[in-house]
Amino acid sequence: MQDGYTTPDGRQIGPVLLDLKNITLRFGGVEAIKNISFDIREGEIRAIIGPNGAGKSSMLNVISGFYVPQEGEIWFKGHRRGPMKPYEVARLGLARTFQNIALFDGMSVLDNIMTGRMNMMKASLFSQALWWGKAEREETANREQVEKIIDFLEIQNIRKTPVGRLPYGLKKRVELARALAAEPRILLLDEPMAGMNVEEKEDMCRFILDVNDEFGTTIALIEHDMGVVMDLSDRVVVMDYGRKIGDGTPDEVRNNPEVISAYLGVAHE
Amino acid sequence: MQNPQAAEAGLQSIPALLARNADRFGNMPAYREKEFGIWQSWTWFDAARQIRDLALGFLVLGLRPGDHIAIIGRNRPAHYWSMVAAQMCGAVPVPLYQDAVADEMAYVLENCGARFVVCGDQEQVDKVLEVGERAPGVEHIIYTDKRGMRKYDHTRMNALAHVQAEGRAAEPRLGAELDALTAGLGYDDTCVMLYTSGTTGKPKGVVLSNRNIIETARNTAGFDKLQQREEVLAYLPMAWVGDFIFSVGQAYWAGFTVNCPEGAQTMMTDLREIGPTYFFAPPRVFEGQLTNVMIRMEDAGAIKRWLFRHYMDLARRIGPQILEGKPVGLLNRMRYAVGDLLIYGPLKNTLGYSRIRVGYTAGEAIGPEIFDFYRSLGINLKQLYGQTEASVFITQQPDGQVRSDTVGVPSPGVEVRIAENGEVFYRSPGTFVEYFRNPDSTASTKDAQGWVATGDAGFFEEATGHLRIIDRAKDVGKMADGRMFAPKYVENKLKFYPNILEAVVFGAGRDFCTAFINIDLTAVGNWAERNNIAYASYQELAGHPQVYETIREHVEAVNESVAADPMLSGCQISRFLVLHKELDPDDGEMTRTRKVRRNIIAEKYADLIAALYDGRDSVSTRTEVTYEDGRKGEIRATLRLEDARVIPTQAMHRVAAE
Amino acid sequence: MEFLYASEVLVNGLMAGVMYSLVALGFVLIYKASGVFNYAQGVMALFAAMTLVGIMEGRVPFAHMINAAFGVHVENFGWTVPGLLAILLTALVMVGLAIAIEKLVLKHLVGQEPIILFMATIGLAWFLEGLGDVMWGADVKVLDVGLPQGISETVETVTNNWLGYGFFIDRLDIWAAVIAAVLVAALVGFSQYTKQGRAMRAVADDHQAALSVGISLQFIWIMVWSIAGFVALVAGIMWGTKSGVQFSLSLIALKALPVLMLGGFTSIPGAIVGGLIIGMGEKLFEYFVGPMVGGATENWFAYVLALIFLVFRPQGLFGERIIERV
Amino acid sequence: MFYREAGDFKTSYRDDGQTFPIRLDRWGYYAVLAVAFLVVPFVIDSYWANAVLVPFLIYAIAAIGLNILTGYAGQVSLGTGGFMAVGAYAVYKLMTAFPGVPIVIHIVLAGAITAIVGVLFGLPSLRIKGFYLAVATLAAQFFLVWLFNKVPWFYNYSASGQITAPERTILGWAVTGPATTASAKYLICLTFAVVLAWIARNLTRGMVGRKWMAIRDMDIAAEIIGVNPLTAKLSAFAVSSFFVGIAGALLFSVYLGAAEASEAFGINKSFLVLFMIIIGGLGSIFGSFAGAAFLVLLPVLLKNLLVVQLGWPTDLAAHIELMIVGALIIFFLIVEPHGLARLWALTKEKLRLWPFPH
Repeated sequence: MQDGYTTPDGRQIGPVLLDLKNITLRFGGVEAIKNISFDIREGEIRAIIGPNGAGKSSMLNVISGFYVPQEGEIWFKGHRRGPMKPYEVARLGLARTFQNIALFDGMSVLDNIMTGRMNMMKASLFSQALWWGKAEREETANREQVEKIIDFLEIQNIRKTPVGRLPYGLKKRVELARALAAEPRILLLDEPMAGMNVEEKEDMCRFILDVNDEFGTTIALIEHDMGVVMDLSDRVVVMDYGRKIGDGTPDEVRNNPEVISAYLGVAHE
Repeated sequence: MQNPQAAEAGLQSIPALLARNADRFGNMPAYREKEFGIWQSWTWFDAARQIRDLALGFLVLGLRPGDHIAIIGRNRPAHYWSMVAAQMCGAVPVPLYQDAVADEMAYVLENCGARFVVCGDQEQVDKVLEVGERAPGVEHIIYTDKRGMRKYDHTRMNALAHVQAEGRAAEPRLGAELDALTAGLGYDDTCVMLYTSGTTGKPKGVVLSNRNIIETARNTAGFDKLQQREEVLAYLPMAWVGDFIFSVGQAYWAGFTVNCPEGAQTMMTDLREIGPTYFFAPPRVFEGQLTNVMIRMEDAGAIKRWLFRHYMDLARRIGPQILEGKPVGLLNRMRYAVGDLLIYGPLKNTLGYSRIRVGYTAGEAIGPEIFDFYRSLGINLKQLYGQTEASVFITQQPDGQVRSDTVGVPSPGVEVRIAENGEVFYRSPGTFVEYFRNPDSTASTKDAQGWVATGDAGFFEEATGHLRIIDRAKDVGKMADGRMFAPKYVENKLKFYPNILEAVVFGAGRDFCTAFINIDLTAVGNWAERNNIAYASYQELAGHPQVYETIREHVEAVNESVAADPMLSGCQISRFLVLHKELDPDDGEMTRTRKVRRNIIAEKYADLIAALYDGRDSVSTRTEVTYEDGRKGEIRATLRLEDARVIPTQAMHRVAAE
Repeated sequence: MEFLYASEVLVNGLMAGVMYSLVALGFVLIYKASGVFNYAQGVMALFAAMTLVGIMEGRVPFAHMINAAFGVHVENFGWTVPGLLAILLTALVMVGLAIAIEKLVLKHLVGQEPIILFMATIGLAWFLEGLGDVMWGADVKVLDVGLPQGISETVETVTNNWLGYGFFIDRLDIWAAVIAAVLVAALVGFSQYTKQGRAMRAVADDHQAALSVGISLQFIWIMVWSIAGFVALVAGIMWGTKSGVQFSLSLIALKALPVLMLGGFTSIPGAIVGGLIIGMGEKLFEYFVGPMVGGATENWFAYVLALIFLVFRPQGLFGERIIERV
Repeated sequence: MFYREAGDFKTSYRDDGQTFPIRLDRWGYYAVLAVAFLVVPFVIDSYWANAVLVPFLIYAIAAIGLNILTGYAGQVSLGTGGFMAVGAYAVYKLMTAFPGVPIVIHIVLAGAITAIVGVLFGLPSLRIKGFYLAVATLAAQFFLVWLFNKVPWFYNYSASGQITAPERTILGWAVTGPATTASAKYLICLTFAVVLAWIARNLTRGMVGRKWMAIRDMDIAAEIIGVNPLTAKLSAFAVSSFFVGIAGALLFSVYLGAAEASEAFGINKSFLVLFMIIIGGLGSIFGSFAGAAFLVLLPVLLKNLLVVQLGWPTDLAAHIELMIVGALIIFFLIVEPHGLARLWALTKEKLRLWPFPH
């Protein structure tokens, strides 16, 4: 499967987009990630699962450049990614959501989503100060894009509400919208369904699939509850105590003894 | 040719009107739709452009004159465009109810033999696909909203935008052909076909010609002096004739702007943003808004509540007069002006009615206090009486002669006569051509001279010449002494009381009338809480003496107003009971549209009716009920039967004398 | 010889430094216990000193205002209060102040972001400054609780005999340094070895946990603010005696801020070391660089030093490292 | 109550994004502008100019500046006084060095110079946060004031150590110097205030404003989704200081006419402006005006009450003012951390819902 594969539901998956090689991350003495390698392919939905504290979030933070691993290489679109500041990584086309929602509470839903498009807006400070020419054109143009996403995620009626006032489920959706607004090559979702009730989870699933389907966005997501992920993702990486204990299609993973024991282990705790 | 200037202008079809508007009101707004956070707008010129592209696109897809195009979706400019585009190609648009289930849809699609279906979104497409072989005629599906459509097999499917693009490309090739087709449209060619949601039996396709629509539009637009600058909100089902008249007929005739809300759930906010100048809504909408206002005022502070009460009283006294331009004292006018600043203005504003010049309600009877509430605020709300077969308008109320209990005078160009059995007949330029592929029912409804039976019973008031609708003709009966028995009329009067949810009146062939009452659990429940009356169940609350007391007051009040009307005075309620369970569609006691099934109830509760007439003052009964989950159960109850005071009238004396 | 001058300056700086450490300690305690960064500390010192003078001289509180309001002319009760008693009374006043602050301000700001609390203390500072002036009048007051003043001959002679150069060191400074040192030791001891002290640190580490084991936040806060008030009082006495009781006193006391940034807000040893560094640093800088730039560099040296320092070590000398996560 | 929003709909994002989306507000705003420019100048006298309006406008500018930094970008600064001093001394040096150049240009340049200084002292904000930064900015305050006191070049070696504004004119009207009329002072300040407020509004509703707020609300997340903290924070410092600098320049050249660093631009100036935005409302331009108005009027009122009415001594009134202001700050922080702006917003909401409570 060097240049992609075809999913059971007939979607064509492209070549490797992001390749992580032998990543190791330490905090002081603690090894949060132990020599992990896996890849993410163009257009696929890739899941990283594992019990709490398995190092999933750390992994995501490594990908999004917030943590710099002590060892290992990160290859993006066939080029090795040197040490980068998080915002530089974002500009490469990686957008993400956060496990405990990281929206800007002082701003309206609309403004929050607009922040997602900051890298498409290049008007000079001067132009913005006078609200003249480029600044205004950009504002309108990008607003149009954002409105499409708002429509797509069905959050029209809360457009102007300050995010602080929103219920949890909607916040998650707004955060997804903000990430989508960046038109990312890879969309990183950190526990998109954490703390949601059943309907909310179903909605979120639908949106994730739609995103991947409508925009063909590559998606990497973290979840600790196995059920949701399995019918969502094309390939799954399983982590436990910072190690990779499984990698493959949902079925392969499901039948992987090590994975089962890891999850049973959790069940016993 | 009844409409010379229209004829001369060659305005004999909707497309013709479109052309005229595009050239006369070129850069005036024709359509707006709330989408992506703002009101996307199209001038008449843009609209003409869009529609032409779409029409050409249809031709490209092989649409032929005489074909039917079904349109299923919420009110959107694109959908109105598809209808007009279809007409340009000489085809017939057939708007369908978007909430119709696949089976109903299957019947209609099969019946009209539509080759093309325009669907609003994935949901509708799925329904049409589900219909599949049951409507073999369907060749091609065109959808407006691309969402989720990517995966579908597109051999027989296109996005509306693509169709338009195709059309634009085909302009040089097919432009001339299209112009020819459009020019060929005659005044008596079919304009649109609308299916009446038949309460009984299968829906019937009502064929309306350009003449029907344009004449009606012209007359009624003149009647209310509709201008080009009017704003309407198109939110009622496109399959309903009213929407077609308001949002297409009159809109194209007068050239005003049609605004489409973002969706059902945002309708109220959108209404408020647009602030239409010409507005139609069924009574339940006004009722809902009024209740909402009252509830919200409950939580207001004392001062506000006082202001509200004070000025609403004032409005009730002088508001209507001011609205009708009757003389009102200067002092009162000034007080009203203050009220307008403090209460009426803000109220109208929050309801979105600040700019209304003409508002109509129809469909069912509207409660007098609801009606007066809006009138007293200075909103020119009027009633009309109509039906699909008449292209809506049969009668309507002229400015200055508005009352809650009449439906006005015959609309311009409409003749109305009352048959001896009280049934209302009409004849007008708007009278439909025929029921599609259904000559018998056409014949049974419309006679050779073009008179159409409405199926409603009513009479003209001598004094005012206004028509008053009493009831469905078939429900109007005679009492033992031959006086007219019109249950619906009385039931409606009863139902205007918030405490009364439903009422069923009996009396056909009897010598006095009796009634079943259903209390409104929310209203009465509230009242009970406020007077801290404890109750464990609906049944217990319904049986509560104080409840009976209130209901009896209502009944007697109704009796008074009924008595005021010599023709109907016989229908006063002499005895009544409050039912121990809510009438429920699941038990077959009402239709899904919550119309009471009089006969079924009559036989199901025969024992209660008997008791009402044999003078007992209590009766115990057992009733079978169906729960949400479909299980059947039985409830036992002992009901009290109450007498209500009736006002003696001449009629009664006469009867007594005989 | 040059070296000896320098070291004399150094010793003086050291003395001042001890005072800084003392005041800074006041900050650290409050900060650790209540997460409040108390900008009002400086003004508290001023207020304490004013109150002390007021009590000693038996001034009528709010005399100024009373006179204005009722056209009377009251100034003094006509008695004077001996220093120690006055100090005791003032200490009580400061405790009262602490209680008032807890009841009127802190209690209502629980759970606000630190920066809000910080701004609140700035408001507090203004209020206290105004209150002090209204209560005791804005005139520059002379404070003398009987601390020895003037150049200490002993030191001079001793150093002279040893080094052939007599150090000029103010007795007051020596006293101040000693007292401050003792207090510092006492505070450290208190926070390390007494029950309340441990409770205090428990609160600092984790409010919830502290509450759950039944430590009353109110009590802890009142306590630390009282301690801070007491520290302020001592500082007030020292600086008041030295250079009169006036507004500038609050600015001197404010030096504790950069001290903290240097030492790290959460670290007691940090406060002490930071204090000494700043004390010596600004004296030396003034001594060597001051003349070239027109002097009075003490005004800003401490801040600029702390600023530059922070850029390279944001958490300060002894502060815990900040690990950011998402 | 007075709002009639039915029929007030938006057909373009331009309309939707405008500063006053509601028609009534828009009209109100234009009305205020009209009065301010066309009526006030003809009725204003020197008491109103000097005691109320001119200081109000100047402090409003400073408050907007600080609000951009603190309210929008979340970087607390206690160095406002120092930066105002930079503006003042910059404009003084420019006025005296290039008498030919129009004063307006000098004032703007003074702002620019302050911006540069601001960026310099803003650099630490990249490493330190919250009140660490607040205290760090005190360094700017003390150092700058000290600098202008100690280095004679800044005050052109004048014996008094003061700087005094020479007379400069716009279109023949004196706007600085003793000959300046009340209305001239008022008009130039008003013009600057209006233009700068408009600019501030544009910036804060645009992308740069969003970046500032993102940093304020959640700096780490902001960086991860693509905000470059360096440019975001420094731009905030630059713009903020630009405003503050202009305020300082006007304060000295138009209002005071003569100034001495530690007197006019001491640390209490910093706090005064900080209080203005706390009382007025963090993150609100309207709030900046409201706060400025409040703290400019308060002493005037107290003076009238205590000194003029009750005949109390002035210094006592001043001390009481200190107490009141201090107490007010605490009060607002406890009761309404978003200040007058929020109160205004709530009232407006009530009026829009009238007669309904919600």
